[in-house]
Amino acid sequence: MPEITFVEALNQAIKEEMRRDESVFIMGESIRGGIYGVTGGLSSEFGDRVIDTPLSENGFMGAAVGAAAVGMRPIVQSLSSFMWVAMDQLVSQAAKMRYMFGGQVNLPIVYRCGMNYGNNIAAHHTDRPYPMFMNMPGLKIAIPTGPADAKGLLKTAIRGNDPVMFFEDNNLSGVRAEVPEEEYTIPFGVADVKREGSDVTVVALAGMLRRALAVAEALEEEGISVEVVDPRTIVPLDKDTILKSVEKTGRLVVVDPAHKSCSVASEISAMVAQEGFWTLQAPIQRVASLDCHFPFSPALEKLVFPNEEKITDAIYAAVA
Amino acid sequence: MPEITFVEALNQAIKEEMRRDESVFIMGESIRGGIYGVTGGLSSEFGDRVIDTPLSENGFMGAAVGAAAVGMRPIVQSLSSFMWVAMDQLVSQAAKMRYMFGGQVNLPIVYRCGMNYGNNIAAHHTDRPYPMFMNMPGLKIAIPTGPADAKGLLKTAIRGNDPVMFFEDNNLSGVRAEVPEEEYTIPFGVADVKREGSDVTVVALAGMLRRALAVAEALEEEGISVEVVDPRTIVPLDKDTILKSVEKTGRLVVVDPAHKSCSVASEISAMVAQEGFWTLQAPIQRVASLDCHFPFSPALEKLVFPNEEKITDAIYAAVA
Amino acid sequence: MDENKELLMRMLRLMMLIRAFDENVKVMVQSAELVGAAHCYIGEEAVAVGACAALRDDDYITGNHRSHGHPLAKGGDVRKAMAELLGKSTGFCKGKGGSMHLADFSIGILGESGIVASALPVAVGAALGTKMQGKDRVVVSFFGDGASNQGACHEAMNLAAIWKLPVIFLCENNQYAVTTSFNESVAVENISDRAVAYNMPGVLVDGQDAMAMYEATTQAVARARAGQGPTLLEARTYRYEEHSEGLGRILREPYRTEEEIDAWRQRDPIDIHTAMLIEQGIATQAEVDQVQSEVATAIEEALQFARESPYPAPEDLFGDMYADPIPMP
Amino acid sequence: MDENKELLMRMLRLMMLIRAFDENVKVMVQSAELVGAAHCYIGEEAVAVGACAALRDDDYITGNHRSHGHPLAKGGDVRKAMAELLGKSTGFCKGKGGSMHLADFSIGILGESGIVASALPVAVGAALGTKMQGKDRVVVSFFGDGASNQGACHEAMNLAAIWKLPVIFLCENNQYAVTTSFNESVAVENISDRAVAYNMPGVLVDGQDAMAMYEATTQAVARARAGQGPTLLEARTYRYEEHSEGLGRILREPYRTEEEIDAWRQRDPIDIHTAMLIEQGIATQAEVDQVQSEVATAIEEALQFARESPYPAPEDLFGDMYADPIPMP
Ligand SMILES: Cc1ncc(C[n+]2csc(CCOP(=O)(O)OP(=O)(O)O)c2C)c(N)n1
Ligand SMILES: Cc1ncc(C[n+]2csc(CCOP(=O)(O)OP(=O)(O)O)c2C)c(N)n1
Ligand SMILES: [Mg+2]
Ligand SMILES: [Mg+2]
Repeated sequence: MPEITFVEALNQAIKEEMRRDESVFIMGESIRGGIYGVTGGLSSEFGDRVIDTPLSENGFMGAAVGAAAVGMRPIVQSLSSFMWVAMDQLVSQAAKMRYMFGGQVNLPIVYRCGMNYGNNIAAHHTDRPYPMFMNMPGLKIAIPTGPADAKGLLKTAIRGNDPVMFFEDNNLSGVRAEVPEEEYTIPFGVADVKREGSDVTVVALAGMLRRALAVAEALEEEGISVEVVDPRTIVPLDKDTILKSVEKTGRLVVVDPAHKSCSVASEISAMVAQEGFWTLQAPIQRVASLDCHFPFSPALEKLVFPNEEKITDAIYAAVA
Repeated sequence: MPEITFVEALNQAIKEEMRRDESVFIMGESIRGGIYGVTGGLSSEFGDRVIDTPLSENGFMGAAVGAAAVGMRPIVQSLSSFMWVAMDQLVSQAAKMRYMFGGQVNLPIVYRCGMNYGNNIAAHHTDRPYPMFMNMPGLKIAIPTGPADAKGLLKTAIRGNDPVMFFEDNNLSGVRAEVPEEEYTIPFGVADVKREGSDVTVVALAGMLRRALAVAEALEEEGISVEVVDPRTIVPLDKDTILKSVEKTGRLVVVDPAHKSCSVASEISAMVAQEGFWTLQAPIQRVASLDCHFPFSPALEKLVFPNEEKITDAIYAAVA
Repeated sequence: MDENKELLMRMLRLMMLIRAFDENVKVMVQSAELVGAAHCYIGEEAVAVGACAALRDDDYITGNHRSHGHPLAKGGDVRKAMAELLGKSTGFCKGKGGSMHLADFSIGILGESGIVASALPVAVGAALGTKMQGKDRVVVSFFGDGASNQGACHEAMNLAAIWKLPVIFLCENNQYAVTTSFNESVAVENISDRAVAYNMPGVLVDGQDAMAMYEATTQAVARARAGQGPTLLEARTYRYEEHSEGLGRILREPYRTEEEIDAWRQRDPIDIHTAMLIEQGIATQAEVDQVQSEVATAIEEALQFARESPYPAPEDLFGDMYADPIPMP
Repeated sequence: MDENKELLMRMLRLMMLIRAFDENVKVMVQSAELVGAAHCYIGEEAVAVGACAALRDDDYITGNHRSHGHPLAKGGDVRKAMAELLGKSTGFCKGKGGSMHLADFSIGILGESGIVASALPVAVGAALGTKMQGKDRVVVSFFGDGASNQGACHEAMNLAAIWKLPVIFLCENNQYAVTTSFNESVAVENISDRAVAYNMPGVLVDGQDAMAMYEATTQAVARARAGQGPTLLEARTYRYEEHSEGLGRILREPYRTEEEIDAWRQRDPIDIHTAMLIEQGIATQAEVDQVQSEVATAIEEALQFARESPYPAPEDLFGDMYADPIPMP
């Protein structure tokens, strides 16, 4: 299998799906020039199906809903921090429309939301808002943790018939890994046990998965056997795989780069504390970003989000 | 003590604070006419300090930030469902500004967010988004459960120096209860044990508190002693009172009218599963709204949000 | 009947139907048969009817919270509308939408939005989609004077203008947003003046005159179909009722005078259209009365249909959430 | 030195300071001394300097992501600006803001917004607040051509217009939003044409000419102070650099030509101002050179100050989150 980057995997998924289905198109700001990597080379192949928009996120993210409602399959590219501006269209239209109208309409839309953190870009550009969207029914939510997942999940998102918020951790952009050459998709709602282990379950999201795996390797040497679970999608959430893993290990650590309060780490903890309580042998540890904004200063920013040390400490606490 | 309604309590708080401090003003849509009750009679006393705005929530909720930044103390009246339109100003400006600018500016703003549900007003008007705002640092969040709390918390919110999201459960509007005649405020971050009990702790939010109390009364007769805790504010959250109560009872039920995934019920569950694990004798039960939109039909809507039956069942499950 | 007469009589019928529908809504709110919010369109019927008369069946519309009239004008089934209002499973949206969310996608009614101005970007997207598909459908987006002050309105108009999309922005300026006069919330004299900012035609139309609405919309539609882009129509109109039924009771201060309301009632859209039909010899009073009685029957039938229809079953609650279903979390 | 000369020389000095500051930023980004994003203002200096020269010390400004020039033009301390860029505790914002978030509230710099157009409603609110306080301060809000397409821009302008607030909306039309030409994203020829929609003056200004900026802003300020409401100024200008430093490397397709950039360099704002000073006999070349060398020294000092300043301490992380502190959850 060839090794490609996360960005290349996304680019491949979009290209292949645009070739397969004429109703797929992509829009966003300055994407024709390929500013953010992923869309490079698309406009020469797909012409008018690659649309540079004005700075009007609420407008064009809502336009995606309208286009989908009449039979198109829009992909929208943006950053998580720009979703605030478009929140009404995402919530009131994309998330609610199908239900409100009694299922009359399908809205096959993919909102690609880049996430920055850890690169000194300050509070306005470091949002990781998937927990908020998880609190709003109607949106499916995928969070790939590496190139192969990115490609397979994005293809599923594009082919599906519901609005999908697709969160791309930009810390993964340059990460390279093997990706199958043949056509494949990855179903939503199926978690992936990225590493088997028996002492403690670590559920890790987005860029944190790689860190969890690194910690697991290191702790192996200390005799701690860590199972690492990647939910891949949080709506739908594969509760069974998580519960089964905790049943085996009796201990749970959830690693989530979102702010801690009302995070996905909170949700998974709560779910296990309700549905898997009797299998738990220790307190559930959450390792999430502090409930503090991301400061610009390189001296401070690294203190806010989870790192290998914090993950390690949480695992120690869980197996103590 | 005189009995007044929730709406009257809010009106009193605003009036008293506007009298006390000239920099306090209020704005919102059609508030001079007193459309939503609370602001009735304000414009005749306070003239230009009661401002009817155009339908431009992002504009005027952001204008509140600017006005606060130059020394005013705005109160903004709106509904939770209209916050989506203004999300950028709430998040990027109100929540982040102080931190981003190194603490140079105080932003004493109160965003009053009405919440409707259970009154057949359909998906577009039934949001309860405080868990989302809890995931965004920088905003304090109060959720009164009755007239006396409403008045005391709102006065604290107005006098404080940070942006406060003040969620008003409109199901409480006409609820009448005793409110002290003398001046008082209620501090943020201090939960209130609304009822003492020994078998199970029920933490209940917003309009759910009354239902939890009713259930507690009923179960008393069955010999189940229910302690009912009202967090009053969720940012800051009084973890100690909750943890102490669970230490006593060993069992926890959290009742939250927000959607279940990534709710405050999830957060409180996760917090206790992490920090109070060893005191727990049973799975933590969450009673929240289903992860389903609120349908219009009276035949369906009542199935979505928590009711006394669901609370009762959860308590049974907890003490089983 | 010749084509022209047929059109004019259909317009009369639809205006009467919408009027009767909303007169019924008033009664049903008072008797608490209708729960939730209801915003009547009484007085504004010529706007939707005139505009929709200029559309093809496969054209699209979007509406707002005050949208009983829009879907009926577009040809929506009055029985399904009534059933939706009562939350029945036979309604447009199986009871999930209610008064503010009537939609029938099968005939181009892309739905109403309870969030003010929120449907405007959706309308632009429908126009973008239909254009990408190489079709010549157009989209009419109905919105209020209040809605015109939302950022979404600016973004939608600018996008439609730069992409030359087949959208007709139809502002129903009934002069108030709840109690707030548009003169206090819009800086220009006419909302149609704002079209200049988007380099599109802006036309002020008499919203009480269905024929004027029909003609202005016909022109805008021609432009849109020809690929020349959007138009902003401002229909000057008036609502006779309170902002929503029942609101009058909790209003502390009056925001408009009885004289103003009366003056507008003198320019009732149904009266104007009827007078025109009779004066021009197109229809007799008897024919008009006949339409009126047909409409009354249609409303009666719709009411009966709605009342006799079943409520959705509890099992239907989570259905319709997702096209590709998932387990409830 | 007479008052006029003093003003003109200060304008020269500030333009040179901003230019030198951003030339330094380029170098610091290349050497990775400066991390994060940096958007240079090179080529656009006359806009901020001309506009701020028309302001009093107690007037307010708001900026955007491309806001090194705005705070310096308003009188911000270059040492604090440089320290902020390096994330030091002596920076404007104690290192918490960085390049896109310079602010000094003590001299009316209400801060920059990394979210495009997001500062516009804030500016309107500052104007509302200052008006309610009975003061005669004005607010200048700097934003880009791209920002003009955001809904926030529409709402802000309309609010300022109906409330007659003392705001100057200063659109820096450097003709591109990243790679997107404003001709493709704005439907009218000039962004200032949109002022019509808000019943306020819209003025197109030569953004390369500091004096033209100064004069246009002076008029708008007079209007605002007199309680006559807002003005929209469009400064036609150009950025010489890429959208942000380092972006050039990942751009796949060119979006503007070398000739276009060269043509604009021929109209360099510092050259234009210098030529005017010398032609009109206001200053000699030696005086100009003197300013240039003072500026170089100031930048050197600022760099040294910034480099020698300490980073914020880990204990400072959670501070500044709340005015009335709470425990970290
Ligand atoms: C974003 C948003 N803000 C506020 C409301 C509450 N609201 C509903 S209708 C309305 C007035 C709308 O006025 P206009 O657009 O003129 O329509 P009209 O009711 O006059 O037909 C308001 C304020 C809302 N539904 N959505
Ligand atoms: C809401 C939002 N959308 C997108 C971006 C990404 N972005 C940053 S600057 C920029 C271009 C802004 O163009 P303009 O307003 O003309 O300012 P300029 O950079 O030309 O000075 C974009 C798209 C952003 N920061 N905020
Ligand atoms: Mg209106
Ligand atoms: Mg620009």
